[in-house]
Amino acid sequence: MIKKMLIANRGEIAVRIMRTCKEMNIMTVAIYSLADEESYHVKFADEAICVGEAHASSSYLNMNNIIMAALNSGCDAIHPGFGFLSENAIFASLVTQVGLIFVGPSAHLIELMGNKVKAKQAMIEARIPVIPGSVGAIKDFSECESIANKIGYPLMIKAAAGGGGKGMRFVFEKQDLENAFNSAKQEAKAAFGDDEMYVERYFTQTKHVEVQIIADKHGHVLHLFERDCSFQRRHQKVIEEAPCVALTKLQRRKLLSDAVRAAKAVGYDSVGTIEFLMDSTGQTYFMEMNTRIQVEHPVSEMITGIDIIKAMILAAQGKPLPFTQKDVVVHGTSIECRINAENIRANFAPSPGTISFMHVPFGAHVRIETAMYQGATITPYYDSMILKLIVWGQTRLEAIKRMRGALEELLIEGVHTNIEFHYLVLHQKEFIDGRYTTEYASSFIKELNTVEEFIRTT
Amino acid sequence: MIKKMLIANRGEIAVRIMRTCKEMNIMTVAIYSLADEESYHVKFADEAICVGEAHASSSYLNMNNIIMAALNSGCDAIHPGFGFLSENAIFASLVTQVGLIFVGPSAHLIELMGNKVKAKQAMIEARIPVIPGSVGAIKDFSECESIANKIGYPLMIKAAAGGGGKGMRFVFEKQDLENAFNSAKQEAKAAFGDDEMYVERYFTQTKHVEVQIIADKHGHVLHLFERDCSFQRRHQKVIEEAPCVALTKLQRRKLLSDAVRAAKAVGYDSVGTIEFLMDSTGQTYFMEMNTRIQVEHPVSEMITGIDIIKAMILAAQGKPLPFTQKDVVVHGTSIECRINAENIRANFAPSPGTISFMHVPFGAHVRIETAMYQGATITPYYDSMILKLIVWGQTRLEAIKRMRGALEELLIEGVHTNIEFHYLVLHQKEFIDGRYTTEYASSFIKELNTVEEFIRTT
Amino acid sequence: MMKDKQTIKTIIDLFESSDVAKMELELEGFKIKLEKAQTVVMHPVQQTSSAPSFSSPQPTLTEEKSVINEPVLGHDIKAPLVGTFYHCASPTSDPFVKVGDRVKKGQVVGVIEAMKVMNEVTSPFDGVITHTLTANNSSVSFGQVLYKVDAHD
Amino acid sequence: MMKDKQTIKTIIDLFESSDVAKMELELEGFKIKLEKAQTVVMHPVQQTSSAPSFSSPQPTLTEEKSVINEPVLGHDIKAPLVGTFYHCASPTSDPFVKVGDRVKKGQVVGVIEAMKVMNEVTSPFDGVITHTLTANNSSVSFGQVLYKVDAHD
Repeated sequence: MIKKMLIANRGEIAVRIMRTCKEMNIMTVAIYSLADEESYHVKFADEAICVGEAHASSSYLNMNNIIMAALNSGCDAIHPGFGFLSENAIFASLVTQVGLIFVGPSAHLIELMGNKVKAKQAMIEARIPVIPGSVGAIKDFSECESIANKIGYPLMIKAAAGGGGKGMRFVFEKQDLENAFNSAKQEAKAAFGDDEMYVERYFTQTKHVEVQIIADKHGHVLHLFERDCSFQRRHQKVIEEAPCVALTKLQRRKLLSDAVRAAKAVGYDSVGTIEFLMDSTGQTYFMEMNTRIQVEHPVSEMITGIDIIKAMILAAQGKPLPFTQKDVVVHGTSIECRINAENIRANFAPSPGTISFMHVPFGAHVRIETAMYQGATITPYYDSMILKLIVWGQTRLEAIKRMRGALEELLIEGVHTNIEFHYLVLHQKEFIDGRYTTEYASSFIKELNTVEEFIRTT
Repeated sequence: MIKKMLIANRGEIAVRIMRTCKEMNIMTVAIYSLADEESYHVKFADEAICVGEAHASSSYLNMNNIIMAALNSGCDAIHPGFGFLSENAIFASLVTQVGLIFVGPSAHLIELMGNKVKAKQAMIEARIPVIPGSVGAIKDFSECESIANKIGYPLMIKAAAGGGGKGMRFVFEKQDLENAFNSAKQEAKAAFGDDEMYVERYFTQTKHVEVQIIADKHGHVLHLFERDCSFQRRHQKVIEEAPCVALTKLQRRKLLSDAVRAAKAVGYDSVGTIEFLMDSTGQTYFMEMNTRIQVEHPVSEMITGIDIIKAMILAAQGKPLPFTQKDVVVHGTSIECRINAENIRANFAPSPGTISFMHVPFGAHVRIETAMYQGATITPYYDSMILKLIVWGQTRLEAIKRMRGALEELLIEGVHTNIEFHYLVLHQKEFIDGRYTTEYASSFIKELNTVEEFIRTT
Repeated sequence: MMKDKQTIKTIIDLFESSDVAKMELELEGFKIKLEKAQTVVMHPVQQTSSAPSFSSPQPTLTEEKSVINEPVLGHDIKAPLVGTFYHCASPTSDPFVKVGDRVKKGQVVGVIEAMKVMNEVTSPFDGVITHTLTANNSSVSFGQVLYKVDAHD
Repeated sequence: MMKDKQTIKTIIDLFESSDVAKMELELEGFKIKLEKAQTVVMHPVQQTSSAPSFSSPQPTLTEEKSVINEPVLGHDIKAPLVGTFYHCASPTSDPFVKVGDRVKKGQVVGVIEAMKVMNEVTSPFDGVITHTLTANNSSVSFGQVLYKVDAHD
């Protein structure tokens, strides 16, 4: 039984985890950087230990200091939250080596699923559909060509070391393949000194759908249904919802059983998420697995009533899950808006500062996850999230309307926020019909900018 | 279709109603007294109209001003909330007479159920168990004696005009009956100039259990299960929960079917609550019906997911209920703590004042209903409620622990509050096992005072 | 030095009893700078005590109600009930009063129709009508100012 | 100089007994600047901007961290990592330093054990140890003050 837990994180997720600890009679130890002395998670915990400078590499990523803090304060477990060290296999195994419980999956699972090539291979072995393409690097153009012939067009060639679009080419027709391959390879060599290449089918108009997995160390693997996280700006999720309204019954059944099968295939033993890409025909492909709790987990909690953090802690203690798949029933719809300190008029630039006034919406089925309070400061050192605004509704339309009302009530002053942006999105036909793809957010932002430009110049 | 509604109330219930109006695309008009100019419900509404002085009789009870405000602002409906004019049949019929929709039951139902004698008679006709005793006044001692023989002891003799314990006697043995009857009658005559007497069976160790009813104008009557409101101080509910853990399956089934039968018998056509007294054997007796929304309605919303105010508005518009009894499923447990501005160390005296600091708990399944904000003032003119803190849990124990955590997080400064008192109650064995009776709160308060006395004198 | 001490004390006393927050003083070969403990600074509190408004999702606080520059000796005749306010007894008749008229306490200055009943509004004091603030045939709230009156003859 | 000292004392006494927060004074060949620690008055603002504490359900704000009366010229030797702090190299050996000892920049003043590794703590400056603030064999946070040093000879 865990009696005292160090939460190796900050902000709302640290507070979120501590709330469940409180309910489970687990004492909590917060860690903080010098920039976070006045933070809510520090006040909230039973104890708090400073672990380094403002910069995360000195504090929230400082494995030695964090583990020493846990040992010195008499903790028997560490919860990594998300981000920071949550998907660091070395940290997970260090925690275990010093005799503490790591609240997350076994280190080898973090390592396996963190390695794109190995994870893809494992999925192929488990006969889970993956995005068609090379598994691992391709030797030469002839291998590229033969894979291309198999998977069809359009396709994407990308450098293993790639980033920022460098060493990447989209190919729409066979005749362009060789040129694209060679120029991408050359570019990669020049940019990264590494010309290992991959080739993969390229889909447009896709949805990002993910399945919440809960497993224990006794081989039980359950799903808490799926989330639709297709509303993304630059690959950052902005709005998430559960369940995904665009799935047919049949598609959902397949997706959920694929996800559970995938988790079982690797012997998954904690809370995690399997992310799928859904093409315009409704076919879903494994993208990756997140071996940690996710920002958007509350929407799954709202539709199932299950405390995912609690399940995670129980699993880490070696307890069998206290419920079975048939106990997990979907009830209504939940939506989450990530309210960030950012200036939507300055290309969503982060807007750190002190919250001089804060008023939050109350009432039925409105949930707020935050570590902010009136007078708190959003420092430039970490992410710009102020709070997560989550609503539940009996129907998706009820949830949308409730979210609009909640956004109207939410007042934050002292920093720029994206509240207004969310409010606009919640009124778009495309959002309301629920079929929006991962391309929608950027096209909507472009539209907003065009309209503003138009207004400014006329 | 209602397009614009005047909410003839103030405080959290006014805001609560307006939130649902917003979701239903109904414009809202607030009314306020001169003391409430800065109130949240005034800011929240689309429009606000001052209807009188601070004193309720000049403002929130001022029928003419309220109805004129509705007419002048183009409303098509009035929602009375609770308290004030909510159970005033004259007001309900006035509203209807000027062509507005009264969001509540028909005036004749308010009148019928507001009259104790008529209501009891109606229940007897419907074969609903009522508290054994006289229906209406008793003529003389011989009638008293014959009823006493039928209903048994202990029993209670009380004056029809009674109040404050005057003209009231508890009789535990037959031999004391005549003396008690005569002295109570004499006392009533002297105190009220009216010596009409009732006699009723007197139960000790009872629970207050009530059933939430939702009905429409098409003869559909549903229940949203029961609430346990036994934690009362001086007949004021302090903590409510749903469902009632002390009921057996069989007792619950009977209670719910009695309640629905009772509402059907009188042709009930809106939202209402039937209050039952449950004796120590689990037998339930009709006490009274509240023909309005109740303070504690959120706990029923939390366990069923149904918006009761929405149902009430739909029914008032003449729509048939959009769900049937089998759609109403209980999910978990919900508890509500009424956080009041009162000084528990000064015999719970109201503590009006300005809220200089307010921090509320967030997180999963915590719901707050309030019209207060940091800087708001609790005036001495109305009730002392600051907010309703409501939690939901998969199990009752989870709900209790969540409530404890929420109470720990809740910070209110500037006025005395009963937060600490709630926190203590939530830790008592008697509360936790859920079998506490309506006598428990006062005995717990006595115990607290004794302990404090002991600490102070040693 | 004793003289200096007395001077400094006098200056500090002066400064303390004034509403001045900062002070710099220079005499022959003598210079003093004084600043009071920060009594102000309360702006954030001010913000928190004003209630938020909700008409737009854009975070904006309610506008401060603009303080009307009342004539110093002005008195208000206010609506005693909610209803529709009329300047005159019937559409064809003259208004009860107009700006510049002298009114007596108890004199009828308007009518408010509520619940199909005409309720006379009377002046609570003697004086001269200086402003008519509510239009004919308009809805009035309780306490809404109908006329401003210069009650000081 | 003795006379000046007396003057300074007089001025300080005067200033302290007043409600003045800041003071600058210049007499012939003499200049003084005084400012009070901003401890008071800020309560309402302080409340809203300081985070709430949660150990008890009774609404109480976190205690103000008491302002330590630092020696004017003091410097801190702080823990560079989280771990267990030792005054001495082994249980039987003498402490590295004690109050009154003169330390050189780079001199070892203690050891922090973390992850089974002994990490030497060195003084970042020359000076004299004036206070030992952390007990032997105790847990230390990052940045926790271990010693106070008078670095101004």
